[in-house]
Amino acid sequence: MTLLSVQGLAVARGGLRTVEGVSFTLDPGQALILRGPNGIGKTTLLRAIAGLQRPVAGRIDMADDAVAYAAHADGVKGALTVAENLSFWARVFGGGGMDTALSAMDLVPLADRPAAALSAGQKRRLGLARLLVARRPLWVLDEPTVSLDTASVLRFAAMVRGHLAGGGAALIATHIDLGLDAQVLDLTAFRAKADRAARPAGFNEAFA
Amino acid sequence: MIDLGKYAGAVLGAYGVSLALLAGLIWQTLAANRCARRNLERQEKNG
Amino acid sequence: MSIWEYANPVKFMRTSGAILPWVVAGAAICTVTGLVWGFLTSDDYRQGSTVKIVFLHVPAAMMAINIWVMMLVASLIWLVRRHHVSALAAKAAAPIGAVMTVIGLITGAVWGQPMWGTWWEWDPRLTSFLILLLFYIGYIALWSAIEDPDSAADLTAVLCLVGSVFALLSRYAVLFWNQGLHQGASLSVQSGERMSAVYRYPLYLTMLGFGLLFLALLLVRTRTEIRKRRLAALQAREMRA
Amino acid sequence: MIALLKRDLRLAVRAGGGFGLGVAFFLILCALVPFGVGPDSGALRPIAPGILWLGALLACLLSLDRIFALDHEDGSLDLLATSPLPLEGAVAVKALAHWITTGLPLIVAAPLFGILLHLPGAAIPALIVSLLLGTPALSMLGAFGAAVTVGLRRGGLLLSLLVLPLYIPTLIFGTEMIRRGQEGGSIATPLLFLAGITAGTLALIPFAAAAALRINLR
Repeated sequence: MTLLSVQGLAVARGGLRTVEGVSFTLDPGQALILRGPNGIGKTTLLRAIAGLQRPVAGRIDMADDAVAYAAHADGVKGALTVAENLSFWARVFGGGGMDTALSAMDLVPLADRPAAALSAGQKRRLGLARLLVARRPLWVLDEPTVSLDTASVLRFAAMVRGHLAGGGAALIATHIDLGLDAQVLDLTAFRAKADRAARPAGFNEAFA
Repeated sequence: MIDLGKYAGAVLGAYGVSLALLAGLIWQTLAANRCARRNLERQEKNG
Repeated sequence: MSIWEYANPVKFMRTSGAILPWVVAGAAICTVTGLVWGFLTSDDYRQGSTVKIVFLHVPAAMMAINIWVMMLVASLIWLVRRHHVSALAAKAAAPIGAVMTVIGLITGAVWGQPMWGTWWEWDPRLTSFLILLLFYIGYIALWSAIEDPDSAADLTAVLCLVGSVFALLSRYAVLFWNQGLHQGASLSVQSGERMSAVYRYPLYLTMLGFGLLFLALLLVRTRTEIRKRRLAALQAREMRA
Repeated sequence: MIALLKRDLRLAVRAGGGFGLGVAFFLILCALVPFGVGPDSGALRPIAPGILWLGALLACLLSLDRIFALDHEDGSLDLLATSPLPLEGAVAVKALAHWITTGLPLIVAAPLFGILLHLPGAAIPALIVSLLLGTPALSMLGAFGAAVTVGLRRGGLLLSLLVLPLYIPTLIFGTEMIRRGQEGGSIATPLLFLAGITAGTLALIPFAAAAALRINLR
């Protein structure tokens, strides 16, 4: 059974294709690391898979409501406490396991702190703990380790490993080595062609 | 010259303002079109 | 050969370029002849020479509404069939509609001044046009505020849809509102049917002229928008190459 | 959905001024009007319905841009869009939260301000009912405007420009209802129109607003 199957995917940013012809599949227990230089379209690709953006071409096959998405912004409300933030998302996603999530990212001592008082790294940990309460099989993570210290990165890697062992899958865009047993997909090879020689005379291509 | 009677000011004013507005619209349309065409031609020649 | 082929920008540019001179000629002939003819007609025994304003007022008011309807149709075509030319045509039409609304309002006010004794009367029709102008302004402002052209087309189309419903609602609300204030204050004497033939034929001619004028302006403006989009696409590609 | 409503209300309370600000603005407006038109009750009474409704409308407008802007900035909106909640439902709930934090306090405060403006006691029920029926539509249309302008720089001004024309029918029927209550006439017709507009708005606008949000998120 495949959790996610991507075929011939092309995405665009600002009206221009960034990557095209991307194909891969993710089975339960698998992780895939996306790499590539800045601006290649990692974020755009992940947003397309999370369903926030429409791909220009290709198809994405997966079950409904399979994705838990985490990006640069953590969706943390400063006026709420750590526990309140987490329990809100737990209720929205219909999940539970607040305690496991808090302890997995070492947030228990901070649980009653208002999130506004957290450091950037602590906020990030809260944002990642949300993945556990979302109870979704497919994690789509965009640079999850930004502003995490070494200990937290190890913790996070352990969390991902646990998720994979439990039959989940993860698609991660990151530049650091998480020590996961994962395939790596370098997007550089899929960079969209900018063919200046093949300039068509018509206007229609202006709307590509 | 036709006699407009006591409403001459109102009638001429209405015509004047309306035709001025229309002329402005037409001028703006043509100017924008000329500008777009010139820019595109320059781009196609150089690029 | 279906009508949707004209939604292809290349085809649109070619076809519009070919018919544009004829439309311009038709618009010029009809508008000028109609307005001059109208200007030379004899005065109405009741309204005096102000009756001549009708040849501007009625066509402009008619086009103000028709252009909004055209924008609604174009927006729907864009939302359903994703033809970019349709979205750009809606964008191109809005300023023309706004100008037509302003002309309708000004001529209406000037006409009303001798009739009602004030420049502005909160007559249901005039008020509805004022509201229509607000919707035009909002629509144009939204187009110019959004950078991504496709998002702009989508959002303005949604706004046009919602706006149409509320413009219509406002129209009836205003009718109710003014009747509630002073009964039977309807001073509108716009309808062309009740007019004698002396005024009717030049009026028809100016109406046709304004319609053709709109078509000509719309074609030119849409062509401008298509060129701008192509230029932006070329520049973006050059930047990346 | 209930979780979202609770969170939004809690945020409004903790952020401070969520409940109070709209009412304070309303109070200032009602207090300034007599300085503009004079303290004479004969001058104030006929315009009281209009002032009260315009005040409610502007107070409502003040906090509109916060419906989605904050959630957009911190990424919550992306997460909500990928959550099992339908986005239409999320829009409706957020509009409801806006109504509870701004519309409801205004309704409670309005009779008091009505007295300030010499609104006769007979018109007070009409005032309350008209606001009760009309303000949900204001919040909902506001949520639509906020959804359309969410990612934009200088979205605030544009938001007012887009939303205020949509408020016209509600404003007309709302004030007409109070005016008829003042004169002792039958308020049934404007009441029905107002209820109809609000019902239609609540039923259909969430879809338009959710569509606008999806466009803005991509």
